[in-house]
Amino acid sequence: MSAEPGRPWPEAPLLFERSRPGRRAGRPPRPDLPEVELPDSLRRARAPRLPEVSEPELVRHFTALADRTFGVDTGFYPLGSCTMKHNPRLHERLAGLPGFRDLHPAQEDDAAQGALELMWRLQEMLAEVAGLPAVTLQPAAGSQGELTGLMLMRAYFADRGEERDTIVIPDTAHGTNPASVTMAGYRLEKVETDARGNLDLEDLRAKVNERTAGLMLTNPSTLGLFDEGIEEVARIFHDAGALLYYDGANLNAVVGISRPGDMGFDIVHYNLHKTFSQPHGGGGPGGGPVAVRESIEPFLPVPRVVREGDGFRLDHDEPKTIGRVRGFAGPFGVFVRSYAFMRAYGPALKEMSEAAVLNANYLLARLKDVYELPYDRLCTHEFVLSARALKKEHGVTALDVAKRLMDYGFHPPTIYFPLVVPEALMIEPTETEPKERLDVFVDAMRAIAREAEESPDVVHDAPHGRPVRRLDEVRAAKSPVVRYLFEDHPVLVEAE
Amino acid sequence: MSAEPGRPWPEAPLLFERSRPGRRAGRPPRPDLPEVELPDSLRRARAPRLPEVSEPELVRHFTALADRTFGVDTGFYPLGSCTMKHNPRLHERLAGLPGFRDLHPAQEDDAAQGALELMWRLQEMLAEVAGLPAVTLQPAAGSQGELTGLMLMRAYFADRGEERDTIVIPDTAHGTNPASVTMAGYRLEKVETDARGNLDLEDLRAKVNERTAGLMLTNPSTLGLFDEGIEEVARIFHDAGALLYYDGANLNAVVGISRPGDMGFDIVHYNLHKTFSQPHGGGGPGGGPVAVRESIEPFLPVPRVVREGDGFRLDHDEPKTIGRVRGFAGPFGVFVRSYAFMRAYGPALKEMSEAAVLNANYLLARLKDVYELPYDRLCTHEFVLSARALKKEHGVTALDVAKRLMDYGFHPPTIYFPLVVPEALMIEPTETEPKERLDVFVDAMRAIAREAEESPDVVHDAPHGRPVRRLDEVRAAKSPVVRYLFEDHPVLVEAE
Amino acid sequence: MSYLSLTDRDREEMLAAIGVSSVAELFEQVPEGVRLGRELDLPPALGEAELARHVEELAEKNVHSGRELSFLGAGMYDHYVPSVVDVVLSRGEFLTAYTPYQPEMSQGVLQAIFEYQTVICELTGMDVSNASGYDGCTVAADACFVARHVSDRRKVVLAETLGPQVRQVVKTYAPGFGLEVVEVPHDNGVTDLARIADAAKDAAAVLFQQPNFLGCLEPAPELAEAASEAGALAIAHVDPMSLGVLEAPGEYGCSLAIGEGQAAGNWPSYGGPHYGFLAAKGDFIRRMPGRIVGETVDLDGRRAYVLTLQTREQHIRREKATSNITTNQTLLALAGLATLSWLGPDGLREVGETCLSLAAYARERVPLEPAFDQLSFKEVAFRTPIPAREVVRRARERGVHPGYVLGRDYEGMDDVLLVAVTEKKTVEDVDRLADVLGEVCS
Amino acid sequence: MSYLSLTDRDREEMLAAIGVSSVAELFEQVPEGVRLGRELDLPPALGEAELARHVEELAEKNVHSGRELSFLGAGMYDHYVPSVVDVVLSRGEFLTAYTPYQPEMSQGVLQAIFEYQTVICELTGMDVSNASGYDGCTVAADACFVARHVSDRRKVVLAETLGPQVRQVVKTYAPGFGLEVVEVPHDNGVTDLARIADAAKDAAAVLFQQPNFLGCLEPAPELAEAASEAGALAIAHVDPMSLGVLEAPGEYGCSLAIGEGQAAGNWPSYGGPHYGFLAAKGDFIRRMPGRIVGETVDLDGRRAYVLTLQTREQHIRREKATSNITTNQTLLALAGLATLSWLGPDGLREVGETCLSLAAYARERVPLEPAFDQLSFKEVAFRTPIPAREVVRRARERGVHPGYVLGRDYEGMDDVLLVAVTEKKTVEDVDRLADVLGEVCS
Ligand SMILES: Cc1ncc(COP(=O)(O)O)c(C=O)c1O
Ligand SMILES: Cc1ncc(COP(=O)(O)O)c(C=O)c1O
Repeated sequence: MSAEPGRPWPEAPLLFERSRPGRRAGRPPRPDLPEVELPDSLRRARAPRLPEVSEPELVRHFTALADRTFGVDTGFYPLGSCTMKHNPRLHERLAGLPGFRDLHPAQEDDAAQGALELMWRLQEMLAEVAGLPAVTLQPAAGSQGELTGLMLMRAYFADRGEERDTIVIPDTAHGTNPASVTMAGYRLEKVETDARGNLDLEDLRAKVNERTAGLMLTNPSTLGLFDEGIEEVARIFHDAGALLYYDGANLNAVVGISRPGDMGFDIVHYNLHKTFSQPHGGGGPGGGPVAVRESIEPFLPVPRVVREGDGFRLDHDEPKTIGRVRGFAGPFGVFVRSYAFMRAYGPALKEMSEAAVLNANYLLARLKDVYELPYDRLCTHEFVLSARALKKEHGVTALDVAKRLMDYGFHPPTIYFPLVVPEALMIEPTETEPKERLDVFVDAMRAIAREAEESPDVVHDAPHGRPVRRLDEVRAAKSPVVRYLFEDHPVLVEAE
Repeated sequence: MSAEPGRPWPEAPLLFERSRPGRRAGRPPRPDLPEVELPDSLRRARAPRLPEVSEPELVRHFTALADRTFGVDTGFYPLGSCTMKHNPRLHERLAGLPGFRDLHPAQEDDAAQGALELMWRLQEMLAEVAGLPAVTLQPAAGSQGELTGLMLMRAYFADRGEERDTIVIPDTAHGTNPASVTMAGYRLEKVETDARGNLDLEDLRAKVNERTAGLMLTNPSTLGLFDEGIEEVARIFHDAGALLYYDGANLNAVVGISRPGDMGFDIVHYNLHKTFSQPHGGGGPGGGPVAVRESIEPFLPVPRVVREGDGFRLDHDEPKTIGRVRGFAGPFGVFVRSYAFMRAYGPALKEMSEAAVLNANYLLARLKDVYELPYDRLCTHEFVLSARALKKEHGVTALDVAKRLMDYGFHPPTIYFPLVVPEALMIEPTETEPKERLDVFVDAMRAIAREAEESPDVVHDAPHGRPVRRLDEVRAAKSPVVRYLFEDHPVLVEAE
Repeated sequence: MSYLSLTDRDREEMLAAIGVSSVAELFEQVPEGVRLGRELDLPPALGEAELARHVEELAEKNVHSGRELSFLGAGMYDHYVPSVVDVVLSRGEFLTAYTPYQPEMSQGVLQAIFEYQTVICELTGMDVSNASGYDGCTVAADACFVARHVSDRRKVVLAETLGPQVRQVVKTYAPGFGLEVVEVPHDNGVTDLARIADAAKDAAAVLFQQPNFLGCLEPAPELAEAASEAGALAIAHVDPMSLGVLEAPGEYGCSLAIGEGQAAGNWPSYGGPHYGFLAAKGDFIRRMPGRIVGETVDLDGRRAYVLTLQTREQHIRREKATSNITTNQTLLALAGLATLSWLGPDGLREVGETCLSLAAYARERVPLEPAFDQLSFKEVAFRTPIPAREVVRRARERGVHPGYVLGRDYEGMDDVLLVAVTEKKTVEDVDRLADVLGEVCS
Repeated sequence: MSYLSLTDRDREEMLAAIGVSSVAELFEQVPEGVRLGRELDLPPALGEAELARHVEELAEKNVHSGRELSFLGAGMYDHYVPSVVDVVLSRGEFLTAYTPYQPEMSQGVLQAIFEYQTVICELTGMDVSNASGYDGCTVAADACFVARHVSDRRKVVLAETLGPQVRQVVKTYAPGFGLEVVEVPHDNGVTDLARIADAAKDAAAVLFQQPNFLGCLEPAPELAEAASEAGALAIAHVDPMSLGVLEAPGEYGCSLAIGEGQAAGNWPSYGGPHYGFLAAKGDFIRRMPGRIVGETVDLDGRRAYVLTLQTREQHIRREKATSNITTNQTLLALAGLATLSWLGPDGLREVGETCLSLAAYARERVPLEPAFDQLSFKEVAFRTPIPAREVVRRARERGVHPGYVLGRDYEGMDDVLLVAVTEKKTVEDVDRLADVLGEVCS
């Protein structure tokens, strides 16, 4: 029963609180065979305390949790850098076809030709988009694509007998870049962003040398700006014998317009769950294929999907490979979705990026008079505003604006990233939003700016219309409760 | 944008209001063939004004509408007479198997053996449950089952050269019964309910004669009471040469416990969407198979599913058949679900009815001290309370109680039916509800009774937590607006 | 497997609260004499995994449209069902809701039905549509019941080219309505105007189908006119997927328009569940059978939707109701709404053009005589040199189901094969059909 | 087909608002020299119906488990995926949400992850679980990264019976971590205690698998003890579906437990996407890689959930992060939560018992020598008289895929066939396998 009659959000007890001894849903098959004796040392002594619930309650539980979750299907989700576009339902049908869903990854190649063909065709299409010839589909996400790319650099230079230990990264970089650098065993060198939001070429020249293995760059950058000096940047690194890595998180801005390979990048990762519409599933799954130049191809992970005559097979023996970065050939279900997505657009994929950039610039044009724009340029598929002024004048922060947007029915943008912009609001509408949605979002953003002036408290106290209000995050981190503890579970909530 | 920031229910414009000229989602295949000339008299002059929306907006639209709809998956739905039990998700998988979903109904019998076998097995199981030998699966719902049953009576008596024109129906009957009687061309004779909620045998004897074709009875009745005199009732009709029709809407109370055929009924309909778990889909689909005695079998609708050796076929020529009551052999997808449901329980189906009756009696026991119980007996799978006292003392009606229950997170029970109980609240929990749900429902019902006394206004003004408050239903019926009228659409709402 | 939620402990506590000692006691109200003294004789219970496997094995025994190239139509068509339909069908709130008796709990489904009614009215050129009927057959009987009440005539006329099952259902219902049924034969595949005009004289209504069951386009406007002039209601049975290119019945004098909705958004599913639609001109609004959703406002003046005009319905009018229908086909109708909205006006027109073109191409390409010299929408009837059943048998051995044998329903048509195409078929598919028919007929 | 929503009119209005005359102008920031002067060379666009048909044709080319009776396992298993999983996967709110950075918008998915973490901890006997890793291979590398930081030793030991792909991934990652990898061979199918004890001496961690890749039950407690005594972390790679009957790693001295989640709630899907799980004892909480959800309260004191301990993560710690993972496998992990909750403790135990019994039955019934004289959970390795590849080829001609050829990964095992059973297999299925193997091996 709703503890507060009339409050539209029903209570959502934990599954374990819905549990009752002896209650159950599933009943697995029990063949008429003798039970097997196990030595006590191997036999489980105490049963795991899994929930004991009936199927009806299980369905209601997940339905209730879904109702407390906001997705692209629910509404506008301009989360910068995450490319939250529409995810076609067709893809769920296709990924669920028995021929794919029930196909064992160790199935013989001759009995998996359809799957192999799909992966091979996807590789070809991705290669064309990146302007680089060789693709591996194996990496599980963008971050793993980064790590794979760095391992490829290591293998490439080792093969040439070169000792290079440094990776250059701009101050606007996403956190995964430096983290990947460390995991790959490289040193980090930071480079500044100039006044127009491009890489600072002076700073760059000073930092690139014979120890430099390469650059990791997102272009357009996390500021949503295309680096106008990209050709010179590439020259600097290539002249130093170093490589350029392209973080594909922002590829949605330039598909069919400018290809990383043509920009001078040697290694590229794609985020299939951003540009190519794999639904993000509340955190994952994703896909992070990597494309490279001929010179780097020999080092790609195995197995590789190769064509032989009219057939396709998994090639496991590549002498120079870095090895394997995940199980099997990659997240196949993700490939089905991205393959379908690219086949739907065909050569018109360019229109996708054009619409994404048009939508972003339209929002920018209609918002920059009320929110500060640190880099006053046309943007690409996303842009970064600053709430610095609002904060100074009315004590309303980027966080406050984000929370208040919830009350207007929108998911907030990315905030406080990139770090170079104070009180950053990073807004990415994507190509699938209709103009009306953008207009009401503009209305909301402008209304909030007014509220910040006229009634800042309503903004500070936001959100008002969600299942919970703002959380005590410090408490969560100081004395972490990261699992249910049954009878020992701390009672956080007086109310209950 | 939410017109009222913080209000958790987003606006839900009509699809036609989301429409923009030239916007589209689907693009059908266009083969490279010449267009066909049609005479102007046949060629459409003005295009239908279907919505012009993109797929992303279409998905959001239906998602938003679903969020404004309450189902069994959302919570407790004790809508009396409707048997709102859990609908296993497995059934959706099974009905969606290509072998069923993509099977054309005109496919040759030899290429539809699996479908025919499933229907035949379902007939067999339903026959065992009813205690009658012959089953037709064709009727589309309970009401059509009723009509089919009455047509069978007509054919049966015509075949015997008997002139009978009257059907006897109790005052507790569901509205479909009298309506079906009229559509079947019969006269209606009403019979009273006695003080214990059984048929009034005196009244009955007085009304049954040689003009009587039969009785239509729901047993247990819509009061949720099993007719204790059913044997005598059957005798009265059979002695008069008349037939007994069993309205199966309440079969959920007696499966495996008492069979209509054994009670003396000659014709029975089942509601597959009640007892046998076909989800009701916000209004339908359903399934209303009919079972009959040997003597009536020759008149059943065609086609009939028959077994021949190890094979199955559709039998179209039955000389005495009443004909066909709907297309093909019936709502096959519904059969898949009900078949799976019955196979899951097997002989333990009886436990389903036992749990349904236990749940109902538990609720009854815990509520009858605060709400009036017109017939003070143990109930079966449902029971009827009266808010008459609440109304007299506090002006709180059954309708008010129903609306207030919404604020506690429950779907209201059926109200103002059956007609013989003033301010009726007809409550059917079904077998799939856990005790905790029943307990919180009891708490809510008792809380509302208190509120009726202490703060009747909060009850009168309910619901408070739904997307809309109470509606102006009179206005809806007085000047009906039953379709969107585009530029001519009346503006009902000042706000907009 | 069971879907019950009660534990033994729950049971004990509940029995105690009720004040009985066993569940059996609860059933003492059931007279000894009518109790089932034994266990139900049903096959053993199955767990979900076993049940799934068993039913999958049954499904595998069927030859569905993924297993052969099928040109079966004859009332059920394999138009493409777009994936947006899955959103409607998979949302538990739509799937597991009952009829929206409590509008505050069901605004979503009510609004969707209102949108469905609008789409049907737009397609058919009518003013009011109900929330759906059982299927394309029963809505014809419903329509006759309407005619029966607005006229004192006691006869309905059915064109013989109206679907055989539709006619059979009307004939099954008619006696109860006190209606006599007269059928008017076709002439070279279409209905004879003169004979319709004649039969309509003392008829309450005339029902015909466009495109008709034989795959031919009827002179629909003339038929409607003939009926109206004779004082009978003109009722057209139409294919929703044709109404992007074919004129709306409301535009050529029909009082009611009915049809089978399957083609628009439902899979064939061996015959159901699907939805039937029934729409009418405004004057018939209070005689409409079935649910109707109307627009109104709530106490705060917010727009809202509700089941309306319920005085027509059986729970109020009882024996005087306009129909006995309660449970209808809402979920399937909403799949139709999603499909037609996904297509939009352009998409629907394109589907129609594709059907017209492919049918014309089939007429040329297939090496058989067309049975009728008429225009086709998406079906063409061909004469076969050997019995059509045999043609079907042989073609299926080659992986092609060539179509429907009209001899199943029409005297003297054992050598007529009705071939259906939809936008899902390609030119290559039609070529393959033509080649196979060439082989098996020579 | 496109999924765009802008009309030409929208475009004009928007360009005007921006103050440019064409979309091209928006791209002037892209230097001439790096613009793609031509159209992308991609296959032509397809409408939904055509696209669906094309991809369905690709799917048809694969031989999936519905097309042959398959005993393939070796890390991916066809345990039953219950239909409640569909509820999780089909709800658009779960499907289309990003990582829950804004807790007020994502309480549902946050709570579900918290429940998942609890279930994983219960299964493994641990105190903390992350929200999932990419798969059962990468979590092994993650675990090594943890070990690398809590110890100054620069070596990890892998039992050779640990999945080959798991070992390969660790070897790919290790150089970057500055870790050396040592493998310890098996003896008659299980890991040699003495050699593990020896190798563990200067190792940061010892990784082994239970049940191991060869289908044998390892003396897991002894292995863990040997590792701990040598001052190395004991890390067990476990099968979630075995943990209803097999002891939890946390109970026999393991510091971390990792594994591939696919068996619990995900379809094989040709290798992904699935989820890897990683759980640990409490002392490692601030070294855990990946997302972790914690419980807290909101301003009104309502219980609420939030991503916590983010100082571990790359967007704050950057190069000092405990991992670079951001996108993980949440949706698949939630499918695991649904599956394990549907089974409950009894169901999970029953699955385990069924696997044990069927494996034992297969060992008896199959007319081949077991390759190892050890206990099995759900997989048994058999020696084949002819090359195992040939056995597979011949058996598949008879509609049975008899299993995995261990020679793919292990020297000298070209004549060893690894047969997997799950609770979905019946006694009759095993009989059929046995008969077919009898035929093809003689
Ligand atoms: C710029 C950038 N780089 C890398 C990543 C990491 O990609 P993934 O989450 O797929 O691992 C992200 C994800 O947000 C990103 O925005
Ligand atoms: C007692 C009774 N009879 C008949 C019916 C009609 O059944 P259906 O809705 O399946 O047509 C109902 C439905 O509510 C009912 O409750």
